[in-house]
Amino acid sequence: MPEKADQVFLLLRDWLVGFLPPGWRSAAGVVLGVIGIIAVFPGLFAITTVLERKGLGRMQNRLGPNRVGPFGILQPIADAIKSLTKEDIVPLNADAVVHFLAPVFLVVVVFMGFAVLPVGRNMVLVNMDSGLLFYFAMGASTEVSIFMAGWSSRNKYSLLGAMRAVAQMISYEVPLLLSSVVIVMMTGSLSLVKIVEAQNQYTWGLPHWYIFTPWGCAAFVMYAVAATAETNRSPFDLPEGESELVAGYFTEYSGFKFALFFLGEYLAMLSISGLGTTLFLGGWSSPLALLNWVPSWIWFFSKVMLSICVLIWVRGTLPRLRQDQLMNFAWKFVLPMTLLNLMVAALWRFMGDGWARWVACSAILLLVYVGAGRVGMRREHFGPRTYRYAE
Amino acid sequence: MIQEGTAFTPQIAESTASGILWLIPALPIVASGIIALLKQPMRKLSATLAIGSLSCSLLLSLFAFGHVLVGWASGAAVRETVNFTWIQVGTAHVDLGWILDPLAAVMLVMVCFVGLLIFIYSTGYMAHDENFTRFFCFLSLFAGAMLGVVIANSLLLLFMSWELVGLTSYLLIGFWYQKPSAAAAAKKAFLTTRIGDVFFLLGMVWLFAQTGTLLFYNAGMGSMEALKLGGLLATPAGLGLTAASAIGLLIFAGAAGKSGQFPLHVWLPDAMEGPTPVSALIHAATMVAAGVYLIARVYPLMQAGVQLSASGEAIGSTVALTVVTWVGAGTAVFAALIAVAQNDIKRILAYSTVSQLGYMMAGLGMGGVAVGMFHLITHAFFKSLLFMGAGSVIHGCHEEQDIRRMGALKIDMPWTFITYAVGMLALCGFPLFFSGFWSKDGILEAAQHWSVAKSPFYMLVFGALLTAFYMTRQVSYVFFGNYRGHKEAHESPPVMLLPLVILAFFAMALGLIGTPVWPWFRAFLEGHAAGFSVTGFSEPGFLALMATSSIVVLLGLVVAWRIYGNKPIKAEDPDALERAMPTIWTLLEGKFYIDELYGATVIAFYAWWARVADWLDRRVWGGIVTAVAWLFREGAQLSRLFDMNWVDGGFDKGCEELASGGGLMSRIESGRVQIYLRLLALAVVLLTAILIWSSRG
Amino acid sequence: MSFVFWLLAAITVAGGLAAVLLKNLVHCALALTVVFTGLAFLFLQLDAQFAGFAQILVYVGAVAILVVFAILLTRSSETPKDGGVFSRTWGVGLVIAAAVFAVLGWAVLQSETGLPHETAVPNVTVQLIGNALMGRYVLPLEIVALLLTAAMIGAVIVAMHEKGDAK
Amino acid sequence: MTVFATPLAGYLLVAALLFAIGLAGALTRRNAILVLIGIELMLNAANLNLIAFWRYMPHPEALTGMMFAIFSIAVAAAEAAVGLGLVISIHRHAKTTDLDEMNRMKG
Repeated sequence: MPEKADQVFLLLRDWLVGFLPPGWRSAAGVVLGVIGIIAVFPGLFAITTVLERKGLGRMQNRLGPNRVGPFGILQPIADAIKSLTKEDIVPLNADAVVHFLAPVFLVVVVFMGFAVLPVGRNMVLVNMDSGLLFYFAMGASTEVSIFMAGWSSRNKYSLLGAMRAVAQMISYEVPLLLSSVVIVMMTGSLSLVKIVEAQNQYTWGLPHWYIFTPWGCAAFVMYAVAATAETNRSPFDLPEGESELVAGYFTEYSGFKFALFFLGEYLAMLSISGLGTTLFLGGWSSPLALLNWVPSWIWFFSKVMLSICVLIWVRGTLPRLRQDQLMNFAWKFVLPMTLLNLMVAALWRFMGDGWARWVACSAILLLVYVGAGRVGMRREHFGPRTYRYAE
Repeated sequence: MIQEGTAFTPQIAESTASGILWLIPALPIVASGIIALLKQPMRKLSATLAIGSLSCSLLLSLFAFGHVLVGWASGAAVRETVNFTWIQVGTAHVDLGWILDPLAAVMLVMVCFVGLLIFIYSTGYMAHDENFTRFFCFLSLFAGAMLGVVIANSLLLLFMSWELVGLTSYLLIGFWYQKPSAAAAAKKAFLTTRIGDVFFLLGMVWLFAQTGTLLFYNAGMGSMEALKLGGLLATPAGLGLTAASAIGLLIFAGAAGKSGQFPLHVWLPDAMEGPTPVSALIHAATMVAAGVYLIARVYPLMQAGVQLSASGEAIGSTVALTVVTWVGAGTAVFAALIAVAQNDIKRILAYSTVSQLGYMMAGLGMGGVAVGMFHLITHAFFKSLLFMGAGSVIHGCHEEQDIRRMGALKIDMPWTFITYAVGMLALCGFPLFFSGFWSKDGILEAAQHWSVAKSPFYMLVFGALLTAFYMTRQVSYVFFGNYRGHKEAHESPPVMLLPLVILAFFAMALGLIGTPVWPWFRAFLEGHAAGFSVTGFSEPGFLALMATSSIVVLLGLVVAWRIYGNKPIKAEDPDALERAMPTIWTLLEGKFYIDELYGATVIAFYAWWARVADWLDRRVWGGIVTAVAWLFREGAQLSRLFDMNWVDGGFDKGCEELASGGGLMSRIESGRVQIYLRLLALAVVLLTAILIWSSRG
Repeated sequence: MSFVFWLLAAITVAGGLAAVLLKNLVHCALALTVVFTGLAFLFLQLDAQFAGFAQILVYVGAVAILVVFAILLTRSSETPKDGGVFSRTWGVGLVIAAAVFAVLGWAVLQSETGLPHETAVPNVTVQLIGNALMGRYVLPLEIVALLLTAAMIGAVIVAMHEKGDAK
Repeated sequence: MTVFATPLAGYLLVAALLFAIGLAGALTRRNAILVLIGIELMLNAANLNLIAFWRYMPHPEALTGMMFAIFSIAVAAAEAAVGLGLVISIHRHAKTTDLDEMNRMKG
């Protein structure tokens, strides 16, 4: 019975596809999968928004949305209706075409990222041999759309926001990649499915998730930081810092396009936490061997939502950085740390089994992370900001 | 007396104790390295580092000591060595190594313990010095080096540490280098010991040449073991000496240099320019004892070739040992005499140190390792006690060192007084309750039974008398009578008193391990069981000996007390003895004018030689150099003329040609990228076309 | 010669034309990204997954952004005052380009008969590529790594404010 | 809809066309950045060639062409970085990115 519950969606798909002539089945299967993704994740997006608004409300000692529906849980629907019915304003001297293309492109690219995430046992749209690479390729492409949005709306806030966003995303893409490469090194494969399966083993009923190894843990910390920056979440939310530039690159957007941007952002958040879950938290594998009967997709989604909650918590807690601090942090701290972690992982690989490598690797990492952390985050590194134009 | 070496059942087996032995010197050295990097204001940290590392060493050495003790208790005398090859040149190889045997173990514990106490004491004494950190850096470097000397199993390693010790002593004597006197003293110490060390080096090289190894013990192949010693005895060295005794003498010269034996003693009193803890640590307890320790180490060599009676008693002695004895005894009396007429509290102690070292040497020469070492240990304790007491007196009297400007301090600083008194009695060898008595008795006994000559015995007895005399004089000057200083004296802080108390305790207690009733120490060193025999006292003539020495000591005390005791005197008026016999007094006060003698002979000669060399440099070599330089300059002039008139013309022509040619070519260089790109593209077109044509045909 | 290929080719070429012809440089850059993406998909057509994704990651993610940054930093997005975005002697350039194309096309058509026909799809896993990179091609890899480092540092140095330069 | 005897030829022609376009851009535009864009186009055309040959020539598992392409992508990235850096610094000094005005190095 648990197997059935686990594979319920696949069974459903096959049953539906069964009605079609054999030639079309595979294609139809893919289509169904796409539909599934397009249906599920926006749903999660809706949940996330209300979760975030209420959570932040609690953290800031207020109620948050509480009018629409019981406890305001129907708020997202109201928002959707509102943003769909709003007038769509395009600035007079904006670059209309680009201005239109930007949000569409963003959403498309973000959705494509989900194609390679295994959301459950055998539940992945395309089991690509180089899935991770694909994911990062898609992630990189979002920058273009953000730039398009910022530049096309002919507004200095938008442009500044876009520039900041792009610079920040490029800077944090490097540590993001490097911290994931560790996992690739260990699994010996870029395929996310393989990565999850590599983590889906147990000793004494405890899972072999990568976060439970020294290098994995370190990489996870760095990944978390980089991911937060990559999705422009606070404390890295300079690109849309309300206090500085009205709403960053989508200042000039309204109505449906604005909604698309909003959607895109939250989807990016979901997908990047999905990737983190896949890489470090064992994807859809259950945290305890004896909980294996619980359907795998439940595990995946609960992990994702958990990390989303952490993101919300962080947003409610930390103040915003300054641009130069951001950059310093990326290049002078996070990057070297990930590189070091790479070497430690190599060391781990070559020390072979046994407790020795645990001691050695954890010792190195602890030493350097704590020590370098203290030194690297000293005050003077965040001195007065200096600007560089090419005037 | 029992033969060392033979009594031992050498046991090379590696044990953790000997495995980790190297850590003992390594820790303080590392600590000093770290301290050297610290900034000046980081006083606490540096002190903590130094003390911490040394206490770790102390623990380790206690562990090692315990290991040896256990081994000894179980019958097998421990001698564990760890050797390794340092340099490999062809077939010849120089080995280093360290050793763990009773001798080393005892020394380790002593050095660490006294050193630790003195470190603690210095935190108080140097509290106001702005170079606190530097001081501790040097201090713990010294400690490390000294421990290195102790554990060395290779004459070479020992020599390295030996030199390191010399260096640190130089640094520490000259610690207050602002004072010209201190700087001079440091230099003097360095050079004087160097003289000894040169001989030492010679001896070492010779030994290596003869035996091919510098290891002391190496499973029968060491230079201190029967095999090689036999070889040494076989080879004659001229002057009727065997190589063994010749090398022994050379090494002893080195020892004499460090331990301030007679001709080379001059540096030790001057070394008192250094801070008092330094004097206590280096120039009383440890470094100066290094010489004695060295002799003890190479004792088999010194003793090689002595005939033995059936009972293992040595009949007669070797040349080396005889020399050691005579020098020692001579120094003992000589220094004691000088000490009588000194007025600087530390100088008196310094000379007494010299004379006590003489005792040790004599003890080694006549009585064997145990006797000398026992006195070394006890002396280390009570002499460092005395020095630290003196330090606290000086501290209390606001850096006043002249005993004529002190007095009546027993009221102002009672603790210092009590401990100092204990130390003084121990040094005098007050009967029964003080360690000095037993150790000195051991030496006297050995002297009494010495089969070569009797006069050393009498010299040493006389020395004992003098010792009692000058110590009493000093004490009564310092602590009794009326206060003759200017500023009010005050007691020192507890951090300085605590070590004093501890040392005082040991100055009394240590005697117990060396009484004839229970000669534990000797037994331990010589590796046979320690028998407890009440009959120890009633050995033939021993009671008489004890009586004599006690009487002598008491005599000295009484006489001195009669002369100096509790008299209200002024700082200016001359010394009682001086009134009695002025000529001798002046001679003594002038330290027999040894320094002046050296100044007139050796130093004068060197000065003259330096002048000659200087003259040579200026006139002869300098002249040649200038001449050569002139020649070259002229040559250069010539070639320059040649260049200007002949070569350059040709070059100019060529350059003009090139320039005009370049002008022609530069037409193409329009400076516009796209033009170049076009040319490139055209080239591509042409090449491809040609390719295709060729492929078609 | 599938339909997909033609479609992709058309998109790519159109993007290329746009990239060189459009007046506004930012539009050019965006067209350039179109070209890059099209090429990536062509790579996928050629069963070169890894190369395709690398193409997107590097070109769309990095190079295009770089170009855009450069455009904005040098304020060359607004068209020059005198209008013309083409150089005075653009005709010559065009002719030469045409010549190059003619020659290349000619070459292709010449050798077409000799070209190999449809072959089986090579199954090249990322594993294989990785092994090759770490094995046979490790030296070039290292050199490229060095080159990239040098290029990065060089670019920073070149583009940085000189402290001394008088403004 | 087969125009050519082999699929390879199609890829080659597309590559050639791209190359020509890039070259034209590099030759005719005035803006330095656009010249760089043209060069990028040419590089990509070359990459397409390499991949195509890798795919259709014998022994694709030897990966020669593929590796060539990957390395050339890396090198292209470096080239772009340095080139744009140069353009920026030139712009700083000459206050222009117009190549017609950049002829200060004429001989």
